[in-house]
Amino acid sequence: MTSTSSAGRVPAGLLDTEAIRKDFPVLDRLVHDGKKLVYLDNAATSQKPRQVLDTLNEYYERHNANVHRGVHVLAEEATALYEGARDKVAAFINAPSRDEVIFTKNASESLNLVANMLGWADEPYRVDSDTEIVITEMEHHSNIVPWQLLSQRTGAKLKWFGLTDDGRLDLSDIEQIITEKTKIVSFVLVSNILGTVNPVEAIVRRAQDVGALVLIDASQAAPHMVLDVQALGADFVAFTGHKMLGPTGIGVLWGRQELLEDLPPFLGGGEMIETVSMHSSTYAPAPHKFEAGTPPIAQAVGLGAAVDYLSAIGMDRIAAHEHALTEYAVGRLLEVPSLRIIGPTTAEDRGAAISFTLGDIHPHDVGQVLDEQGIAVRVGHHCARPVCLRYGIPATTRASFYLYSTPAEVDALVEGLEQVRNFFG
Amino acid sequence: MTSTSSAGRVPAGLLDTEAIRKDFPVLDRLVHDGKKLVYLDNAATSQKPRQVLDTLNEYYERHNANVHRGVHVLAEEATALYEGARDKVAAFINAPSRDEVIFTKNASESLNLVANMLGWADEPYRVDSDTEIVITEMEHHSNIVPWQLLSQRTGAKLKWFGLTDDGRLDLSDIEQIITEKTKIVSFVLVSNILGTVNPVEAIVRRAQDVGALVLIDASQAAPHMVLDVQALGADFVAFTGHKMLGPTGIGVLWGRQELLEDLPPFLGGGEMIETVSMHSSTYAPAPHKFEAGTPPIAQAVGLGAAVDYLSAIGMDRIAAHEHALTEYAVGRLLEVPSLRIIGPTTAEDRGAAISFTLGDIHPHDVGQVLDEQGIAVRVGHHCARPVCLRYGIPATTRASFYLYSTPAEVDALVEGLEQVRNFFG
Amino acid sequence: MYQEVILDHYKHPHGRGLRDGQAEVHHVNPTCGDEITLRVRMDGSVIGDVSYEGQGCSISQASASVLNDLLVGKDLAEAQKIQETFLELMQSKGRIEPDDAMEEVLEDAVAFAGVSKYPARVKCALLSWMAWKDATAQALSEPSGSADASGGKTA
Amino acid sequence: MYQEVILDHYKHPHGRGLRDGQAEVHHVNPTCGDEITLRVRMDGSVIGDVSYEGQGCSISQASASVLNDLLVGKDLAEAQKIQETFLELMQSKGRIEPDDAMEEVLEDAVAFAGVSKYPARVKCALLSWMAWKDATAQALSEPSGSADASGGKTA
Ligand SMILES: Cc1ncc(COP(=O)(O)O)c(C=O)c1O
Ligand SMILES: Cc1ncc(COP(=O)(O)O)c(C=O)c1O
Repeated sequence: MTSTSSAGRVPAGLLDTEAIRKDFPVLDRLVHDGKKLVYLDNAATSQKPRQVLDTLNEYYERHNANVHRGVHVLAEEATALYEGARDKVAAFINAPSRDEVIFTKNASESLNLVANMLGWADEPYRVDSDTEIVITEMEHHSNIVPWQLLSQRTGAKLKWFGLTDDGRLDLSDIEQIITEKTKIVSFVLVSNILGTVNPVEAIVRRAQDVGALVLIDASQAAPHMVLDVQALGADFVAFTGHKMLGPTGIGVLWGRQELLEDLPPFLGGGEMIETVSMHSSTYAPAPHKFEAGTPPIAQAVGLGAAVDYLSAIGMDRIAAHEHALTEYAVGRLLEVPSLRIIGPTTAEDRGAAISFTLGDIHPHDVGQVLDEQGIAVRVGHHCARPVCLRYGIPATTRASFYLYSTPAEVDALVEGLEQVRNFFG
Repeated sequence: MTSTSSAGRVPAGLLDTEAIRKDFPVLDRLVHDGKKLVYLDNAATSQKPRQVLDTLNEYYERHNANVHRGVHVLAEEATALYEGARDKVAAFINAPSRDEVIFTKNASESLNLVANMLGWADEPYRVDSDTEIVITEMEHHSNIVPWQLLSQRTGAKLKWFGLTDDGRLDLSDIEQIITEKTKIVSFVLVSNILGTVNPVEAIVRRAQDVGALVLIDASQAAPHMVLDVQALGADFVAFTGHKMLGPTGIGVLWGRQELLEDLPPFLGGGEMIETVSMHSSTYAPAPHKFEAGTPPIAQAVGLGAAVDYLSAIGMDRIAAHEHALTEYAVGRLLEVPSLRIIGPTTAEDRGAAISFTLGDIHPHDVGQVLDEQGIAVRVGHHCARPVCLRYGIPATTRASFYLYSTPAEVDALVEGLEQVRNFFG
Repeated sequence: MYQEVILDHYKHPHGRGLRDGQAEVHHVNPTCGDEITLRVRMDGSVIGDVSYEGQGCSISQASASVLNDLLVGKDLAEAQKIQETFLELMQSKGRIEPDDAMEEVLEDAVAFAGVSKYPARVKCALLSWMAWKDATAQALSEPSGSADASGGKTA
Repeated sequence: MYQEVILDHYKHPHGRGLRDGQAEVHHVNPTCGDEITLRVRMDGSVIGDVSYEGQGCSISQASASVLNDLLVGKDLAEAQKIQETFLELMQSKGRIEPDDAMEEVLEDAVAFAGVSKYPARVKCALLSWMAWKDATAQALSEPSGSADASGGKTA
């Protein structure tokens, strides 16, 4: 970890990781008898800075109360903090209105929410047996299974874009896939397994031409780049707090206001109503209409602190850091004999998650031997099994970086892989 | 707060609140220019002991990782902590199997989960237009709206038990309400507005006679009394973490294993699958089948710590404390001129939430003037508007107690109400 | 926040009761159950009468009484200006200290400045004002009275 | 956790390949994609053969090889005892230090004791053993082979 890169190229555009790492207590963790933790599992979940943890503590130690209905000090404060977090998230994604930001428990709930809304919607949004749903072969299971369920339950046809050999979407048949029958196109902005950054504009344009709604899964984008929902041109954008320095238990769904007004609610209960009688109920306006029950209050407040932290550094600078690091990592990994990157092999249109295979050594074994050296990577199908099927592999090893990742950690990974090869060679 | 009770009766069976209160940082909070906080809004949400906050911090500072799929140290630790929390909750409610404990985001999600499962289920569980759903007039909106939605979407008929004048369920027509057509009976164990503890056995027996499933909303029971799901005899039990010293963002659904096996999933996504292809997917066994996406990991771990804290004191002792305090509070409140308790006016079969009206002074004004004295109560319909309609009142003021509440706080409330009366008299 | 003026209006509301009007609306504050039924009678461009019935807290009741005082007899444009000023004050989160100019416009209604610090109560104070705005719009758009509320994207 | 014995079995698996049998099962470890297809041939009450094909990590592959070594030729009752002992060891979370008696029963399989400390890998080690248990149950219940899997409450 202390040696300079053996490859000798120190990438430009890096952040001051020495300063940043001081904010993340877990990065000092020693594992396996004193080995320093090298945390390269950021696509699974990020670590949390002191600032987020302090915010959580302060919430619980001073302001904790249920929101929205209280006239006492704590309830007013908790409500102001919770709704203030909504303002922060709205600003972070450049939402036209704060009321378009819905807090969920994770990205999976956000994606399911849209699928369910469309199943129960009236025309023109209703998904039924005469209509089609479009996804891609590189989706996370959380953007596949909800649509399979919706398709089974409504009779709508599920279609998808395939993948090219170099890990990109194959849009050559876009006119056949997105048609007049398509009601919704849902796709990932940055793949969590391949790292691919997808061409939003081409897909959105075609969807708009046929009058289909667009849902973008930005779970791997929101933590790593400037996310501007207006620039994306989509109708819904989903992401998750725990991957962007926030607590677990909080996700976001952004949706265009007029859609949120028109579409039916998902979960029913306290907070999401206007008035209830035993015979019928009316619903509060969005976002509350979609937030049944006591929301993840502390978690939203914590996500607000995470967004503050990210913004203070600057999402463009974070993206530049990760781009430089990814370029460096791709270069170094390709030097490792028998290593095959699954996904784009350059840093262009690519996020900071790099999946690979190492000869025929099973990823479980790769991961385990790396772990013994303190290096945390993820192994398996990364909740994107169709991608593994597509490339004819059972699983991959994935290293994924974040704003606190360093070239030295890349070097540690490469050295660790040498040890794996020696061990199983 | 320092004076002894002006009523002169110090209730027996109280806990050592002086020691307990030291664990709750927020209880030292001063509000409105130095007034000591008197927190009587526990039915809305409870405060959190230091032990729970420490557990959250330790999770984030040392063990944070995504669960279930990692081979690295942090992932193993996070998984062990998360699944360990499931063991703790299972033991706390005497579940026959840990696999019957599903983590959700709150009680509302738990209740909606069951309603949705039954809508998509096969026979014999399927709710459709030939069948009936039974609830009660004292349900929280979170146990009303999901069933209204299910009824609208399936055509099933929604029926309910009414209330007696003294705030109890009117079961006189139980044979007409729960019939051979009933598929599900869902009711609250302890009302959050009336405080009523409902007669589980009579309802469960009748439901079982006709082959209906039973769902119990134990949101106001789990924090306050021994909750034994086997003794209850229900098929599902829902509750929420934030009311029982746990973090926000975590709820529980317990369900009988064979039902969880037979019933369809709710949210689709990562974690809940066995295998996914683009064409079809199979689902993991319960509880994972019902836990799509990254779960509220830290929050589950925090709930585990809350359950440890409660168990160390003993749920029977907590129940005794609250019973004594409620008895004292009911007595003292009834001394206040023009105060009318909405709900049972004795402490028998009664929880520690007491709703009342004060002449024709609007609850908002009552709450506000109390707040100025540092006393936090809740005002409004408490997400149980049908109860307000039933008793012909727009809203109530509700004081609710917990293990750290004291007779001196009851006295402060009573004195505060005197000031309210002077002010608006 | 309970200024003497507010308590006075609460205990002795002005103009309470339902009288003739061209439009009637019913507004509810869902978080607390406060309700108001409010009628507007326009005499040309002048507010002829604002009559109301309702239940609610001192703030919502006093605010309706103050509204009646302030708006009845005023020209529509002036009334709208008063309404906007009151809205601005209520949304100020306690940050506006009413000056003489504002006091000139709002009269008794400046007593609500303190309420703006309590977000949960702001809705109470605004209930009758929002109802008045709504009813006035309806009265003016008579006989059609139905704005296009559909909107949305056609597939 | 990678004992020499485990690596040996991984690199030179015993009895790999699919041969005749009365029952075949296909088991998958959903969290990592390890797969095994396994056949059992019973010669009366003796395990005649356990043949298998699969893909997976060193632990799951080595474990299948060890299983083949240990169970083939054994009487069913004895094989079941071995399976249970192995299961117990693997579920011990590293708390069982295999003694001589256990080593007598498990032979090479005691090398997996270290694996039991890694919950994510326990499933790998057990994959073939669970498949064997399943296949054996099927082989014995031939020709019906279908246990009642419906269950549940009738309304
Ligand atoms: C009786 C009852 N049921 C359900 C709920 C809903 O719980 P949550 O808001 O945590 O979903 C509550 C609390 O708000 C409650 O008191
Ligand atoms: C691309 C993508 N979509 C969706 C998800 C689901 O997020 P969560 O597990 O927080 O619901 C993830 C992460 O697991 C992801 O990487």
